Amino acid sequence: MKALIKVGYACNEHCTFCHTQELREIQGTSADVERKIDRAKALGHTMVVLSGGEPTIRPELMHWAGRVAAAGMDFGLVTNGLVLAYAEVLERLLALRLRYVYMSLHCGVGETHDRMVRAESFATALRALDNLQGRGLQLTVNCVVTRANLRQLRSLVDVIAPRTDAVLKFSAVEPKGGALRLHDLVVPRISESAAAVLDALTYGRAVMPGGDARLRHGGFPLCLLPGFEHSYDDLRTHAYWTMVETDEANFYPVDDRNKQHPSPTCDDCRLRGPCPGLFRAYHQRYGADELRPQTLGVRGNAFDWVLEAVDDAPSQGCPLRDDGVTPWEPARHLFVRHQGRVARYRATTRDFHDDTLTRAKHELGQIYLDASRKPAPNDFARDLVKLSRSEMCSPCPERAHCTGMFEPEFSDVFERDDAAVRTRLAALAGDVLEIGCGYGRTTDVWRPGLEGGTLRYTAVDPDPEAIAATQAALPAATLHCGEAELVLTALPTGGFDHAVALHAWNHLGDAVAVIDALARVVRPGGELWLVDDGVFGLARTRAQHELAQRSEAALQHHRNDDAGRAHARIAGRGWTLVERHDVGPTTSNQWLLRYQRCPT
Amino acid sequence: MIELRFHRDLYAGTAIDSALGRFAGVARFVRREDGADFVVEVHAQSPGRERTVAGELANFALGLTVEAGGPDR
Amino acid sequence: MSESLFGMPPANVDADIAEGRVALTVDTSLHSLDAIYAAAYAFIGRCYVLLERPAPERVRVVLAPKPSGADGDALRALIGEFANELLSATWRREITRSNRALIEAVTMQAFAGALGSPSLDDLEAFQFGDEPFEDPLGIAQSWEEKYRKKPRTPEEPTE
Amino acid sequence: MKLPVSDSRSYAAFFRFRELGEHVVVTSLEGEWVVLRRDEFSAFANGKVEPGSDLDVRLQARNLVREHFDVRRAAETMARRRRFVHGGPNLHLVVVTLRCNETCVYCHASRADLDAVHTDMTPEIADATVDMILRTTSPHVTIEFQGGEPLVAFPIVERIVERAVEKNRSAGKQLEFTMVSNLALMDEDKLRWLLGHRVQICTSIDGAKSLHDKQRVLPMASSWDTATKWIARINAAYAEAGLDPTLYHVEALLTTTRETLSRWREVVDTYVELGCRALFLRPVDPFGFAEKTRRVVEYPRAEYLAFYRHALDYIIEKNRAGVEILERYAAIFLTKILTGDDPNFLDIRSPGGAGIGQLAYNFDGKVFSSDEGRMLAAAGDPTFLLGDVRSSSYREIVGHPTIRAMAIASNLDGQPDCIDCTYVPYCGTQPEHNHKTLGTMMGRMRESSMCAVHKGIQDILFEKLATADNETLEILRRWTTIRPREHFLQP
Repeated sequence: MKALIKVGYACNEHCTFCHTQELREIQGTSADVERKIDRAKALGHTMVVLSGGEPTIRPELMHWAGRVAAAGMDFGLVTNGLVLAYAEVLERLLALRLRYVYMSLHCGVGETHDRMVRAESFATALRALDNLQGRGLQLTVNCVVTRANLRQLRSLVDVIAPRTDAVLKFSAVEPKGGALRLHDLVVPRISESAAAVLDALTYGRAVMPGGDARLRHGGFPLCLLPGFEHSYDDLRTHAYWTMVETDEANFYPVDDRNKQHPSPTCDDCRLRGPCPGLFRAYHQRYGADELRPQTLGVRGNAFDWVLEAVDDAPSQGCPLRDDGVTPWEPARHLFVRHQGRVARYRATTRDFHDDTLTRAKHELGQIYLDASRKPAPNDFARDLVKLSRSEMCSPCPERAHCTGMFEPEFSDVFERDDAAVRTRLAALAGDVLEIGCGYGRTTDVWRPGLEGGTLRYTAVDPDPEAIAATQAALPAATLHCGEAELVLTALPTGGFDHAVALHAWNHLGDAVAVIDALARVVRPGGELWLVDDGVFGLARTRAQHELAQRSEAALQHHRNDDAGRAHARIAGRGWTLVERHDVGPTTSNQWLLRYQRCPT
Repeated sequence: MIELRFHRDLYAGTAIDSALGRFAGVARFVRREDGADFVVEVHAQSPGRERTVAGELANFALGLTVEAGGPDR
Repeated sequence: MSESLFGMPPANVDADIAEGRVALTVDTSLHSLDAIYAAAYAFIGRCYVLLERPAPERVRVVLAPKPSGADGDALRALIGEFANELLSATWRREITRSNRALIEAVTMQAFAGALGSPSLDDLEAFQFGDEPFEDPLGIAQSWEEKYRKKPRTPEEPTE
Repeated sequence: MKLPVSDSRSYAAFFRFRELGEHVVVTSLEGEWVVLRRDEFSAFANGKVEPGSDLDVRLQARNLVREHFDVRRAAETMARRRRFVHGGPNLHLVVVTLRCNETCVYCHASRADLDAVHTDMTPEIADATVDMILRTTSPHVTIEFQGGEPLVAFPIVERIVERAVEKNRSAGKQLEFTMVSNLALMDEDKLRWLLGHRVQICTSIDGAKSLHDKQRVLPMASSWDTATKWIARINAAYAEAGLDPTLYHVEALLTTTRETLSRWREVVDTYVELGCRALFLRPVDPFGFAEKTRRVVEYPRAEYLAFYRHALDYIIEKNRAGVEILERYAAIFLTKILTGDDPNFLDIRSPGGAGIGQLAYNFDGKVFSSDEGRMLAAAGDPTFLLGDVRSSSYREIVGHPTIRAMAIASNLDGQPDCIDCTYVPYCGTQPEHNHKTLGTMMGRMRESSMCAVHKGIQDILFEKLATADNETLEILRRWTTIRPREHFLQP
């Protein structure tokens, strides 16, 4: 866990694109930096990384490194590396636990690099890079892609390839500071720069010893780098937890608020979780036309908060508030208080974007403690304990921006919500069509109607074993094996009074096609019941988390619609909404939509 | 559009640059020089917002000029 | 539209009531630029403040209250208050200059008295042996120190 | 033979003057003073004083004659008046909670309701606060508990007292505790503990019962009845302990609102009846909640000064009738005027006490220049925030740039108007007040309500000094003698 401290913004270079260009005169005091180092230790960080501006030009550099080491933490630098060309400086820093260097080098062609940083630096930077080889450092060479170096990225691959300790990263330029001021001169179109980066990465994959493992990119929408989706790199992949700007008093979690996933372009993209999206300023200027969202493909609908620490809860007061709430991520940290103890969890998942995590946690209350020992809980009522925001947060003025304290709530929302739906379905009569019957989950719902002669039941499922299991349980049922959108074409027009899809909607390959087909096979006035699950998070121990990671349970969701998004797809397609239940803090993660087939 | 004119005798050029950087995200600015004046055009969605942004920008530039001990000499 | 405000000399004070702005034109032979800055600075919390140079030896201070919609009376009160603050700043500057020794002596003694000498706690934080490194090549100089004075700097990108 | 004195430059030493009816008050650079008749002043200013005359002797005695100007004496007097600058913060206000059981029309303290337990100071912050306080360079330390209502968070008060006493065994300060409470939540156990730990108890009394209950609203009860019941109880306890009742009794604080102005007689009578020996006729502050209710409680300063004059005259009348009660403003200024000493009242000194004479500690660990600075922050203006007891060092707090600016801003030697004011040797300004009311820490004294009050009171006092009979002068002089209440010093 790294903490990033920006010590001030002065620099011995003056990059054209520098995003802190207008802050160059701001310098943090030494005492301020010292206090931040101490605070990083208190927050449980294991490494302090200094950044700027350029941290190595500060005379206090050794003093700060010493203080970090004395506190038992490792030391890192975000730097242009020039000062590290002095071998003895590097030696002293290594002795003070320097373990991580994130160094800038923007081109393999010296003149281009120097023109970008507006200083004669290239030779010095290479000397530093050579000094850094073979020292066991976590070493990244970062190249900011601007109009100036766009066509010369391969040259940098050639320079880095033989320096085998270094990982090479291409970063999109952020339209901020200098890059914003000189936007048209500096910032390339994202499709153009991504194409150049894709070319350089592909070239690097072929020529660099170590290949993919030494190639990264940052700030580019993942859809523009096909084949390198997993090579994304950002503060989180570097295990930064928190950072503090020079003029800030306390640490804040790292975030991506300067970037966005334009809606609706990115809404259904399966790459959204780890994808940086577009810089807001860029999107404002150019829109989202260059993006190529990946809407097909499977995805998960759950994520883990993994246990990090357990402490005794103080007898009074709030441990979060007393210590300052800002360093804890509202979405990704989770504090659970129970029986005099406070457990701290953190979600590192990149399957979902922070916004989705925040919504699941703070708006919808879809957080559960996994009390099972299974790779994937399948009996929610027994396996999961709902967590709710503690009463102690209610009067707190920090409530809105705090990660919050949560407590287990021993009410069985799953069984309750499930039972309510089952009772109502059991009352259906006439011709019922179920989409996705699964392994007989609902057979006991239909059996009384079937045996009593009030119900005729037809079901569709793509899994032959599911079909067999259902047939065994309900001999009178009519079952079809296949993808719903295909099977439905063979069913009679107006042949059904009710269509039901329980926990099937988000598994459908083409949900809209199924809805249109159902509009044909359900008679006018007939009903459609859709029940499905929203995204939820599980608080788990590390062992539980690892067990789940190793499990072979395949992802099956094609989307993660909630009631609102499902309805948006259905609206205007021949159905009238008659009932809607959204997921909320007092419910399980199950939502329900009920429609009536329009008369015509 | 609001046009602000900052006279070299009264404002530090670096202060204006810093102010423009600080406000870059909230409106569009066009900066040019006209004789002894630094001229900044402020373009925002509405006249009200332009007034606010122009006013805050001018205050910021003045504040930084004062903190810097006066205009560039 | 410029108009005069009741009781204010029209040669120095003009207002645009519709736009919610009022201005005072200051003679810099009477009030130094430092005093004008000091007075203007005290108003940037309440107003948008712009300084203009209508003529040599003149600075025109334009004030626009932040919540717009000030009427003539409010603008008159505002510019009056500014004029007072300007006078106060000019005078304070003079006084501070003539009383500098006394003020500094008292302030210094007050701080020496309140701060005390560094305690062991303060010394504890001081680490020996963390003196800055040698920088014979001038690498650790800030860009401004190294390049600003040079006539020729590497060019900005030309693309 | 001496040359005749021919012009002002060669007779009068540096002086400032102020016309006051038939009289002119003259003060010297270092704060010596004399009240002259107009003809005497004319002679003095024009250098027409007969050498050896009675007037010449009086002026020489006040070091106002250039030819006889005693530089050493002037320097010593000035140094004595500024002795406090060597001291460091001696007053430490600790807000142990924002919760309060009363709702006052003018509340400055930015109170919170009784269920807002998150505004209680935590034990960790309390400990860090004590540690910070005892790092002061001042040999005298007064810890004043404020709120909210401190009795609401009594365990924190206990903790701070116990820790401070314990830590003070090595720090060796002259340590005192004061608690400002409305007394509504007092009980015998708490009282026993407070007496046992020598915590001085102060309360607020706004006047007679009807006014007090109207301004200080206690749900379901009369705040007056509860407060006065406990004042009597506590005074009795002091007496039982064998302490001199003229010295040891509950002191009360008044907040002068618009309602109070016409009821000066009633206020004085009330304080006398309650056995108080001092009455502080403070005008209402512009800080905290009072801002919002200003229209209800505020009043022009001229009306306040008329009230002050009436009340002061009535207090003097009481004294002449044998009742010993003083007015605190008068006592502060008279001490400076009559004794050449400074009572180190932090809001009326130059430079002011912010940071270098006092500090305020909020329940959440934040440290402010003063309680006023804290109240401004509670209202959304953090200008006077200096740091945090948990993460800042003592020297960072006291050496904070804001404190430096405040020390300079409140040094009257650099203040327009003040520098020419006759009363400058006795006066003081408060940067927080200037910042709040005038938009600049420096302030503009002609527009300052605080200046109007200070100047107005000193006018009244000099008028008395010029015209009062000997008995009245004796009373005023008696107000300047401070009898230390040694019982409240921690042993």
